[in-house]
Amino acid sequence: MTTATQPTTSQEVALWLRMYRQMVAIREFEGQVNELYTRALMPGLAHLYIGEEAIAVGVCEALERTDYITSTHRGHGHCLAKGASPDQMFAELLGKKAGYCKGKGGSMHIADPATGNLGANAIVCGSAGIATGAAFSANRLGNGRVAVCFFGEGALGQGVLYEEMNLAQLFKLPVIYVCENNLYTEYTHYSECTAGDVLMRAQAFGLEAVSVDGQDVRAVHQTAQRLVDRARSGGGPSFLLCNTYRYHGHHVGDINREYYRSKQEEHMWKTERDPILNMGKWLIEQKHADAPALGRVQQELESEMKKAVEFAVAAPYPNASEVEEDVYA
Amino acid sequence: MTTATQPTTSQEVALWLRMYRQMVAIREFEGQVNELYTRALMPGLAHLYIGEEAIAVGVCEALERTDYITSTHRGHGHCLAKGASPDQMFAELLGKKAGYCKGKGGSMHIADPATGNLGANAIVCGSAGIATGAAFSANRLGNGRVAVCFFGEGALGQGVLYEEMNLAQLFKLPVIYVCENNLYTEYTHYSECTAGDVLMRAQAFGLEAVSVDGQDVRAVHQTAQRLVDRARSGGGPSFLLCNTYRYHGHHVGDINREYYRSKQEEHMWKTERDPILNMGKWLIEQKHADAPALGRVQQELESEMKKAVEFAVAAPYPNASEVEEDVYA
Amino acid sequence: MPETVMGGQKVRELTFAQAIKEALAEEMRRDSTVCIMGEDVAEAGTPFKVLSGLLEEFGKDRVLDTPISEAGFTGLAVGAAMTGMRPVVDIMFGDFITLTMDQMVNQAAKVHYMSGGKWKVPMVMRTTMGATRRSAAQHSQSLHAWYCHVPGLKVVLPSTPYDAKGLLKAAIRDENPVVFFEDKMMYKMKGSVPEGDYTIPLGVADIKRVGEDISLIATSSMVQVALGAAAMLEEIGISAEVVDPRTMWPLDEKALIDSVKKTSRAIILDEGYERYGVTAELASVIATGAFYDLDAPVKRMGAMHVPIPFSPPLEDLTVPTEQTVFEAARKLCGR
Amino acid sequence: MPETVMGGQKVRELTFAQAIKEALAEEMRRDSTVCIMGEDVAEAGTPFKVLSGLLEEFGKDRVLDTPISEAGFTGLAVGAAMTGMRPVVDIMFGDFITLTMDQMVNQAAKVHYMSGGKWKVPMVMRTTMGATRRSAAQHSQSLHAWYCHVPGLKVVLPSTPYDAKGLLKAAIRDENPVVFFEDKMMYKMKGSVPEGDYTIPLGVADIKRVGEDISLIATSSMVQVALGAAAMLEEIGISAEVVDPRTMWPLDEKALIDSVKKTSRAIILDEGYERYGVTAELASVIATGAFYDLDAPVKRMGAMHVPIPFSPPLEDLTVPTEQTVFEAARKLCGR
Ligand SMILES: Cc1ncc(C[n+]2csc(CCOP(=O)(O)OP(=O)(O)O)c2C)c(N)n1
Ligand SMILES: Cc1ncc(C[n+]2csc(CCOP(=O)(O)OP(=O)(O)O)c2C)c(N)n1
Ligand SMILES: [Mg+2]
Ligand SMILES: [Mg+2]
Repeated sequence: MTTATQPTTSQEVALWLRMYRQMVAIREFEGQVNELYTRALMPGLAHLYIGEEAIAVGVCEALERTDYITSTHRGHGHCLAKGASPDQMFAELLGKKAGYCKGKGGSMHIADPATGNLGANAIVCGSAGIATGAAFSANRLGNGRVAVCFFGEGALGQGVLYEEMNLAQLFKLPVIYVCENNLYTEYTHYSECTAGDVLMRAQAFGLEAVSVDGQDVRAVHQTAQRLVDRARSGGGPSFLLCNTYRYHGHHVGDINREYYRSKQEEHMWKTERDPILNMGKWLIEQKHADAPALGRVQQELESEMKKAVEFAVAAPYPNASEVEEDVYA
Repeated sequence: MTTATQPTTSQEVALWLRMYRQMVAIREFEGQVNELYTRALMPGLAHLYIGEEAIAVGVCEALERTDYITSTHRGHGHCLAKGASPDQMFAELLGKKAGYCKGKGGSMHIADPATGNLGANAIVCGSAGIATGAAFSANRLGNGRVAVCFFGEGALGQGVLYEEMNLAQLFKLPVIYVCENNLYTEYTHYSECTAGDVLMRAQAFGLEAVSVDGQDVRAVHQTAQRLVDRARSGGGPSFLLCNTYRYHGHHVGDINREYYRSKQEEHMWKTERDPILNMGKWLIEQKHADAPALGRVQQELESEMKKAVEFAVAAPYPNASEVEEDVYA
Repeated sequence: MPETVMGGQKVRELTFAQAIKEALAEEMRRDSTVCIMGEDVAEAGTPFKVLSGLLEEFGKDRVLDTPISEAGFTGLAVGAAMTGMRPVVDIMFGDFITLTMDQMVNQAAKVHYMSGGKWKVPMVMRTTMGATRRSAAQHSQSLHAWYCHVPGLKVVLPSTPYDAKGLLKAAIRDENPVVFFEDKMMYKMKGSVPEGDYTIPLGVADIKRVGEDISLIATSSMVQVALGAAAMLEEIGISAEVVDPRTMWPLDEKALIDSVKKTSRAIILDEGYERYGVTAELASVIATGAFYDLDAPVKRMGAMHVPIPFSPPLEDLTVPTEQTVFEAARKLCGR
Repeated sequence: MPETVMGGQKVRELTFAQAIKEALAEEMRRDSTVCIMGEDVAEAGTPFKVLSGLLEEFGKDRVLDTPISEAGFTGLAVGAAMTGMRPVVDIMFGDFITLTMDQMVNQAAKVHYMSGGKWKVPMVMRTTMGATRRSAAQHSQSLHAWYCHVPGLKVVLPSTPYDAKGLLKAAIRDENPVVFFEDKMMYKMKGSVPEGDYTIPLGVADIKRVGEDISLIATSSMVQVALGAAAMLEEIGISAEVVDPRTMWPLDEKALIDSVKKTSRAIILDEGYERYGVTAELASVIATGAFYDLDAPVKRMGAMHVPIPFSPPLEDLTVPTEQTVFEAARKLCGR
């Protein structure tokens, strides 16, 4: 990614190590979520981001804290990458009062104004409007912010995406549509749902559209940074297609997957295309880190996540009286 | 259009003369509609097709009677071109029992199973699903039919259009999306509403997409015929962009238009780009007709339309009891 | 505009449309985050010419023509409202709210609650309702009942120019998504409207006419119908009270119930489809709240359960009229 | 599947989900124009596994996976229904009908009327409803009231496997657009279902339990809640009748009114939001139809007027339970 002519700076190294750490954080977080589900401690379901960590991290590292993101049902990675605290996230996942949404939102609706997180959304493509609107505000208020709309490739089926891209381009809004193509929409291969050419779907509305290897965090980051800078400097909306894979089922309960995808396919991605493994290997190769150091990162985060889980498990539920609060502001 | 090497056949000449006649029929029909409005004989409003006749005629002449069309608020031309009778159309416009829809539909909802007309639609882009579904039926039932979806370029703003194109391409359906770009959506220029590239919007979903001079009926017909043949033989959906102009206001009551478009612009289209004038000139040049013959066509149709109006004006309204009929089949 | 003075404020006769525009213009002057977007709202000032002049005063940046993308720009407004703007979206015909249901119901209405009170959505959707315009089934519906059903939304149905101005200003200042339904047939109706600032709180009904024998509880265009029927009833010695809830949610239940407790008879009038609509809720609230005072069942009068027909003689049958309300009231009073 | 014989037909214990699938399979065998489309309906057989096995029997041409385009494939189904097919569309969560409102309301519901009776739309939309699944505000709503409000649509809410099969077959054979709401929490509920063909006419209520003192009029999942409450009430000497309208439109008003005329007290139970919802219509129909027989106001019990919260202890408060219904009934009966 860094071209041969550019010498590596210490900021760059710090960024790479931070991105590595953030990816591990997400993976450890999600590991605990799976545990909570398996141990029947979590109400409902959750959609794990494992395998896709490089996208959230690569993109969010290109953003300021005040910049906006919108997220999806598979949203834990985006939240964490944008700076959310695992304590409050786990508390939310368990429906506890200490959660980001006082337990009212759950896994699919974590939102956090402090980190510019406009909220995860359980309607496929449900936040395209919200992200575009946040970019509209940024533009009108002149506060220099940028909005990123994360969505799975399943959202390409929803017409509202095209309405929003059209509006964003007409109004020259600082919004980046980040499509995470993990090949499946629930239990159906994306090629069954997606005719034509994905990038062209954005280009047709005048957006700059690029695709990137979603398993390579440095590639994601570099491209995202360019599009973010472009948006911030008035260049308008763009579309970033990230090719990726989810290792687990559509949700934690989706265990038997052979009817829609093969174990070999899963194995290949996990062993050959893993964003953390590959980034780790590269860091070691480049001598920016050694294996024990990376191992420590993993251990630290594992124990951090376990503590966060403990906090959440011990935290109290909201009071009954709260059910009717927050309906109206 | 006909290349120099092909000799003109008598069928071709008959087709050209028929298309000329059909365009005149539409214009005379619409002239009467305007009259009815001006004389306060028509309830509500109507959207005139004057200026755009070549599209409905060129496309519908490429269709069989059993093929399907869907139409828009500006739908009289499509109905007529597909074979509707002016009597029943005027009766419908006046809310009379003898109308195509027993007076229940009015100008914006004329429908006629006998001519494959699935109905005009007052929701912008409201019939994209219906047309695609008719193509789906044709495909499943194997009856060889084709469906054409007419819509104004304003419909490009509606996301459902992209959902339907995606579905049509995935299912390889025999449907042709015909976009009539008359430059305005009500009172706003299309460039204010339409980012990017229109043809690419269809190509991005894998459709064959072509544009044609919508004021040249032979060009429209020839291209439409190719796309219809392609659809009928299993080639899948396509998109036909026709560049055109409406001479009148958005509806009959839209008289003062200078705030959104200039008189010069209107004048230019009416004098230089008129589909009937230009086709007439060409027919005379080519010696397929002479001026008096074309004049007779106009006179015949004018008097036919006047008679149809008389029929409709004299026809009775539906009975009060009918208001609750036809809600359920 | 003839002028008088009322409570220190100049009062003019304005049309309903002028009152709406005045409310918007005043709010836009007061608060630079208020903006308007919709189809043909700028140069054209909407097909109903309600917004004419706003573009000239506030410019293209605050009065925005959009593509024909009801879901798209409504969604954009949700996000804009969350992040510092106070957008007002214009949905030309109320029939097109079908296209905005996801943005309004799954997004706008729920953002505040789902985020545990952290994000707010101070936006207004202005749209229209009302039949008898010879516009047929897809341009004549009054679909406000759907939004009334949804927690997180507020729903306003003004019936006079005065109310329209005061309620719209309150709606714009509200911190929640508010849907504001304007009857197309009322745009030219005139009424007294004070100059300058005033708001009408959402959730307070208004007695449009005091009476003793029967309560006509009416929304939007039906308020005028009720007043007309009340005048006819007076001639035969029946004194009708006309109560306008003004906002469907929050709903001033007490005012409705108190009126019926006094009169012991009620007709509910609303231009939406009668079945599973606004009339059902209001009738049910009253049948419960005034249970021991009612002398007859609450009568509901809404739009007939048919798609609105184009043909004028048919269309006129589908909505309550002064005459049909008069007759129903007379019958209910046992005359 | 344990089997018995009932009126000459073999009867098995099937789950609600199996009954739905059986109805679909039988209709698909009977009529080659019946097809199914929706997200993840083919190999996956829906996330609820309701349709598992249909792909194997009927193939990809009749069991179609679609993109995530609720408006798109619903619209496609409208056109297909007009031109010779009988499509059944699957909208995974009832919350997503927000995206289909234009296709269903402005198109499907109106085509027959607007065309003066010339075109028909024989399609079925199957979708889900019901909370308490810890799925939060966008996956827990019961929005059927919206469709009930729309002339031209029929709306079915089955409450048992037996009803589900018979009503779904009737819906598929109906010449009109029918929306069929299945409570997600009932898919695993078992009940007796005859083998082979039978239909239940749309518009006929069913008395699920005969009683004398109070009528519990309940829809969908609330029927089981009502039956549970009725059992509790029996223990304190109150005899409750449980009436299931089964179809919201057409609505069997007579059956509801007759029951309440007999018992003189009524509670309406429905899982949709209580305000401006199904409970309002049914309560209003009864308050009018049984006006002179009611000993107490009709009580409504629906979902609380809040977006459904995720947190289990909060979510459980939002919908009626056997206990809350029991208490309300006891109070209504003055005990
Ligand atoms: C409007 C809507 N339709 C359907 C669903 C059900 N659903 C939830 S996730 C999902 C698949 C999403 O696939 P994709 O967008 O690729 O995201 P991924 O799960 O692969 O990250 C579907 C169909 C939904 N939540 N919203
Ligand atoms: C969903 C919807 N939004 C808005 C309208 C109001 N409207 C009617 S026609 C029209 C403009 C349509 O422009 P275009 O599609 O270009 O067709 P044209 O009138 O130019 O033929 C609009 C906005 C509508 N009928 N339906
Ligand atoms: Mg995916
Ligand atoms: Mg146009």
